[in-house]
Amino acid sequence: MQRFILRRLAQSVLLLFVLALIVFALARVSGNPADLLLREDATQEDRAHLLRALGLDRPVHEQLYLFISGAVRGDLGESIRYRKPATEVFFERLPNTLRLLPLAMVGALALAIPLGVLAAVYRGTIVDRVSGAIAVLGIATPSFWLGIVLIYIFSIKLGLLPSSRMGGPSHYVLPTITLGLFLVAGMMRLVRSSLLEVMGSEFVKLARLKGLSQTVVIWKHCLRNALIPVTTLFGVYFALLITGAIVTETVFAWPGVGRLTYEAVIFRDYPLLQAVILLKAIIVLGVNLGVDIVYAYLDPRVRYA
Amino acid sequence: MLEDRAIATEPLIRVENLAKHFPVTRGVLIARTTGHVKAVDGISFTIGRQETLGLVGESGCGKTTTSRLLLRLEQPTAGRVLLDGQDVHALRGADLSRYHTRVQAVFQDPWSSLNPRLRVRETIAEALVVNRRVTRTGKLERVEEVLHQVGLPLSAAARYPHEFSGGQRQRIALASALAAKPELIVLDEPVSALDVSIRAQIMNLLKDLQARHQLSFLLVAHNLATVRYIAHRTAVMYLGRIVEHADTESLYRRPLHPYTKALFAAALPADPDAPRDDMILSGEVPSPIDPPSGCHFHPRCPFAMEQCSRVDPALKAMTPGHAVACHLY
Amino acid sequence: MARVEERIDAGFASTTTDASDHPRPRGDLARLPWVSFVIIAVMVLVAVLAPLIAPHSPTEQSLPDKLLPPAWEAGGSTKHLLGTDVLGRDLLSRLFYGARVSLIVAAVALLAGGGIGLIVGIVSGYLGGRTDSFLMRAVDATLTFPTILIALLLAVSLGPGLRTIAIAITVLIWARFARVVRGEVLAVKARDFVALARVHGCSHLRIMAVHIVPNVLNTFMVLLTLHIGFVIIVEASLSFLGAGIPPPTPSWGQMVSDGRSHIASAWWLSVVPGAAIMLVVLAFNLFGDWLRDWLDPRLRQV
Amino acid sequence: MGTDPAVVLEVRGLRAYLYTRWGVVRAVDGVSFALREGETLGLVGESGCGKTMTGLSIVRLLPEPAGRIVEGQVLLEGEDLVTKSEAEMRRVRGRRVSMILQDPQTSLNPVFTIGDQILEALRLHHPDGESSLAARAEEALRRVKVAAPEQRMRAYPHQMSGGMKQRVVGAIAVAGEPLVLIADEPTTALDVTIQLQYLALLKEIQARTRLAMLFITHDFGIVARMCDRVAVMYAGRIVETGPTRALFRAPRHPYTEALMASVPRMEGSVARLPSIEGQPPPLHDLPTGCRFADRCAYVDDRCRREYPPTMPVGPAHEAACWRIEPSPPSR
Repeated sequence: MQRFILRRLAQSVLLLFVLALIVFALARVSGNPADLLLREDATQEDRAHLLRALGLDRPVHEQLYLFISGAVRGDLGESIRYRKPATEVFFERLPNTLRLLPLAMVGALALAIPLGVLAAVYRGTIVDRVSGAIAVLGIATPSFWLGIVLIYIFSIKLGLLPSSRMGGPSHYVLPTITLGLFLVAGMMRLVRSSLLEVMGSEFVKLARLKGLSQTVVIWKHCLRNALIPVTTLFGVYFALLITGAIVTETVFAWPGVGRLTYEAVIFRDYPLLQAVILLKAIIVLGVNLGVDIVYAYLDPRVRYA
Repeated sequence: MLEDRAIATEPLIRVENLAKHFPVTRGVLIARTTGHVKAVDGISFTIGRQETLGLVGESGCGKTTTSRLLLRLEQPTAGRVLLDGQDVHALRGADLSRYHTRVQAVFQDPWSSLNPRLRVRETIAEALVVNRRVTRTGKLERVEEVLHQVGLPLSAAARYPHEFSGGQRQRIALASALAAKPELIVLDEPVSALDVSIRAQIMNLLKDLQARHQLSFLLVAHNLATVRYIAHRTAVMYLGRIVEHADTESLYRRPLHPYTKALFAAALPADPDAPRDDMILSGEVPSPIDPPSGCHFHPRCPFAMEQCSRVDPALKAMTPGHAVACHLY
Repeated sequence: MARVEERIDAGFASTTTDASDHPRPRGDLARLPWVSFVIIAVMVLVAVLAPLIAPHSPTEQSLPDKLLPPAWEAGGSTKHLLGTDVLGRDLLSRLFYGARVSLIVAAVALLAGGGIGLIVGIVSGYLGGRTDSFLMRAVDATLTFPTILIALLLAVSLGPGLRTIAIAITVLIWARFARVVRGEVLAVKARDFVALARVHGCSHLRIMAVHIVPNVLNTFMVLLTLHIGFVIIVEASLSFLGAGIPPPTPSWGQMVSDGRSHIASAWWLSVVPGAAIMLVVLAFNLFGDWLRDWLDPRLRQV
Repeated sequence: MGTDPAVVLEVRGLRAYLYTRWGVVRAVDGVSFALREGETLGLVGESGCGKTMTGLSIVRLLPEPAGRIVEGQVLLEGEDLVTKSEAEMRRVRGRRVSMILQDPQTSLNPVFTIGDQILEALRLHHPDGESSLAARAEEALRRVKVAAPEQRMRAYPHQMSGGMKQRVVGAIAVAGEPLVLIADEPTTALDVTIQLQYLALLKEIQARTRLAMLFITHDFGIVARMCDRVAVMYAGRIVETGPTRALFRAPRHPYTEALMASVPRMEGSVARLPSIEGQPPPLHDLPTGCRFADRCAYVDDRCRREYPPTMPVGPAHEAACWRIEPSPPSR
């Protein structure tokens, strides 16, 4: 078990390194990274000064060394827009995102698992069809658009909920729905299909043969097996949420790291963007490591491998 | 082909001390070998022309691996498979191509052995197209010939596998094995996936084809009655080794090895009044990763002696054509 | 006819056979989702014929006509059926031209990403061993990583444009294809006809071309169809974030984004193109679902 | 006949259909038989003849939503199971009727220990204290001859061999001391030497508990060894029923006769096996007359027109064929 965790950890570090290489290389494919950093009205002297300051006049391998060693120390360059270290900007914004993500995740799970179970148990009935329709619509609706429509209906027309920025509990309603909906759709379909698969297996028949009721069989025997694929995909879902947060926070002017990503793109703030990417990668990899551990707990076949 | 026939005394297939050990590895990036599954562990036998050798044993005894070694689907760890005196695993180029026409196979599951995307005629002609230069008409003629031989209508040629039942599919598989006019067909459980009422059809067909086309068969099967019906000689395998090897008649009339006896006793005759000389073995087949010392069978053997756990018994000929590897004899 | 009842005792499912071994259930072709089919056909037609049928130029500005509501709202005119945007450009015409962008990006990205995924999946599954474990590690890494960040990075470093967005979406989807195709290849490889092909003396190339690829093609086609909607949404999202096709070329995502600041006064600017995205994605997804059920019922949700 | 043990299970005119995308599959199409205390009845047939569906119909666990019992009665000690509610059926399953399934590899839940899965069955039947249950579970494992039961309780299914798993399944099946045990090809997935161990074990359990057993199989060897009586099934119907010895000595239905002749024997060699040509009719497209007509050596026009009635041919021996002269059963 410990070896398993250590191996995953080593893989994560390797992955981060590869990612850092990509970030490093992309900054250089389109020319000198200094040009990404300079404002449009910069002079030749400014440019030369910057090159020297950042070590960009040195050979590539030395630049790489500077970049990696800086990254390890937590120095990912200075944001052009905020004129502050990029990591500092990121960590200022992170708590705001962390208030939103768990809400959306828990909400999605709380909705998707019961709906998926119901759809599987009442397969082919109206329950199944309605939840199937919700799933199909949820997947087809672009979340940036959903956010705008929700704002139009609930803030502008009905005036019930605030349309943007942080604040009291009412500020959380629309962003959470926007962020969580497409997750609900995907998860629900997954729960339904994996539950149906498990329900068709022989051990379910055996459990029924013991005299257990359908309800006990589903919640005790099936769900645990059916949730294994959901757990394995938890990491993927988390990555999706991180992605979704960019759009959602942009729509609702939510001052989190998602909105920060958008700003970095809009203002072509390369140092900020690379910091955001690497730091988000660390978070995602950390979550994935946790998922692997939980997975090993759920499935004895992995635990004793 | 002529020079092959010259060595009339040489059996078609000679297997010498054949062994296949699969490494058991741990770790993903840096794999370490922690042991070997001794699937086949030094076996020898021959198959004559127009002869059927039956290979029987329980799951994990190495009979399927043996058949895969003969088909060049596995590389041996040690030993050789000789086809007319030529090492099969050393063949290259044109010789290899000729080998592929001489040795064919029919597998257990007819639902898995036909490519669903190919028409029946393409499946049947595969060995011809790959190994020989054939014209389109030559190919189609041969396909019609073999379809007729396995008792399928000629209209089957243009159809796809999903239009056929299990028994018909097994006939197609057989036609595909026959197309290149082989000398040896390896039959790996050819009827066990079929329905009881279909099995006799296929078994009879196999016997007819053997007589008509001078075929040799290696029959791998767990059903002893099937082997008795088709095979001329039978070898019994246990944990990668041949424990007894004899003419089928002699073996079935008087099995010698305690394992063979137990195996035969466990095969239930379809007769409510058959004598029940039950010899129920205790325990299960041990893991081939770490087989017992000496005679592999000794932990389950009711007649085990002290030397059985130390000394590995060699195959001894008891009567001409009946050999057994057991310290009792 | 192959016999259904040979499998009844096995509970209808067999892991060693695929859909094409079963008789097709009757009447499934008749259940073709006609509505989806029509929506897809209309979108393709509109995209192809945009220069002919668009009532105005999509980029022509006319400030006097700015922010006109759609024809059915008060103050709307039949000259601009869906109204105009803040620069007075005709929304309907922009919608038509936007369909082009969506389809071109989807086609390019699916061809590239799907193609790479297909090749990686086949090579990985067929060769197995270290090649397989290395490639699959790369696939897992790509799948668990929020790849859209890489797309944004590309947009900033390479500059936005069709090429950037095609590369970005390729990076985003190849792994999904590779993983599913590899799984299929493994399943096909385990079947006896592949071993028999080796017994027949087929070369590796022939085994792949004749015995493996045709048997994973159905799955691949289904996968391709199921991803069209996904790619359209990703393209729209990237455009929305300012990392898509740069203006003035109209794209649906960018239109939603542009209309966002006028949502209170001109709701149609955002709502209409967004609805178009949803409708089209819905149509493609339903069509893909149908195709999956028809061609490859074993392929569950990916 | 008055001294015969009591009938515990009687199936009368059972029809169970599957409503599939391919059409209505008439898997069980008018099946009747009776099972007495302490008796083993073999239900023999080829795959797809409906024998498994018959077993599942009795415990009312047909595949959902395709399967449905259309007609007939399943009388357990005189009570009809077909009309029982799901809640009532729950009290029947495991306690009065149990079933062993074919594949031990998938019969146990991979995420729970062996102990959990046995305890779960015991808890339903003995709602008393937890401590006595653990002892009972170990005892149940010991009865099916699982070595070191204390340790096996904590093992997961994937850590055991197929034979061991099937023993555990057996322990679960008899945990509630049922009257009837349905064994659906319980040894098909096992090796022959392990199969013999398992069959002996079932016999031993039956001798101890006077269990009535319905043994579903396609293997005449197992029938000869295990069963007191045999029912032969073909394309959804029972074509012949009789005492094992009588049926083996003198099969009366052409299908039984031909099938038994086509099975190769361990004892004595034959030059050529008589084989049955053709294949069974598809269950979703059955002929109106006798279902074996197309493959039968004695077929005539009436066979193709009308399904033959079941007629007695000897003591407790009956068959459905037009060639049988209607005569009163000899007493």
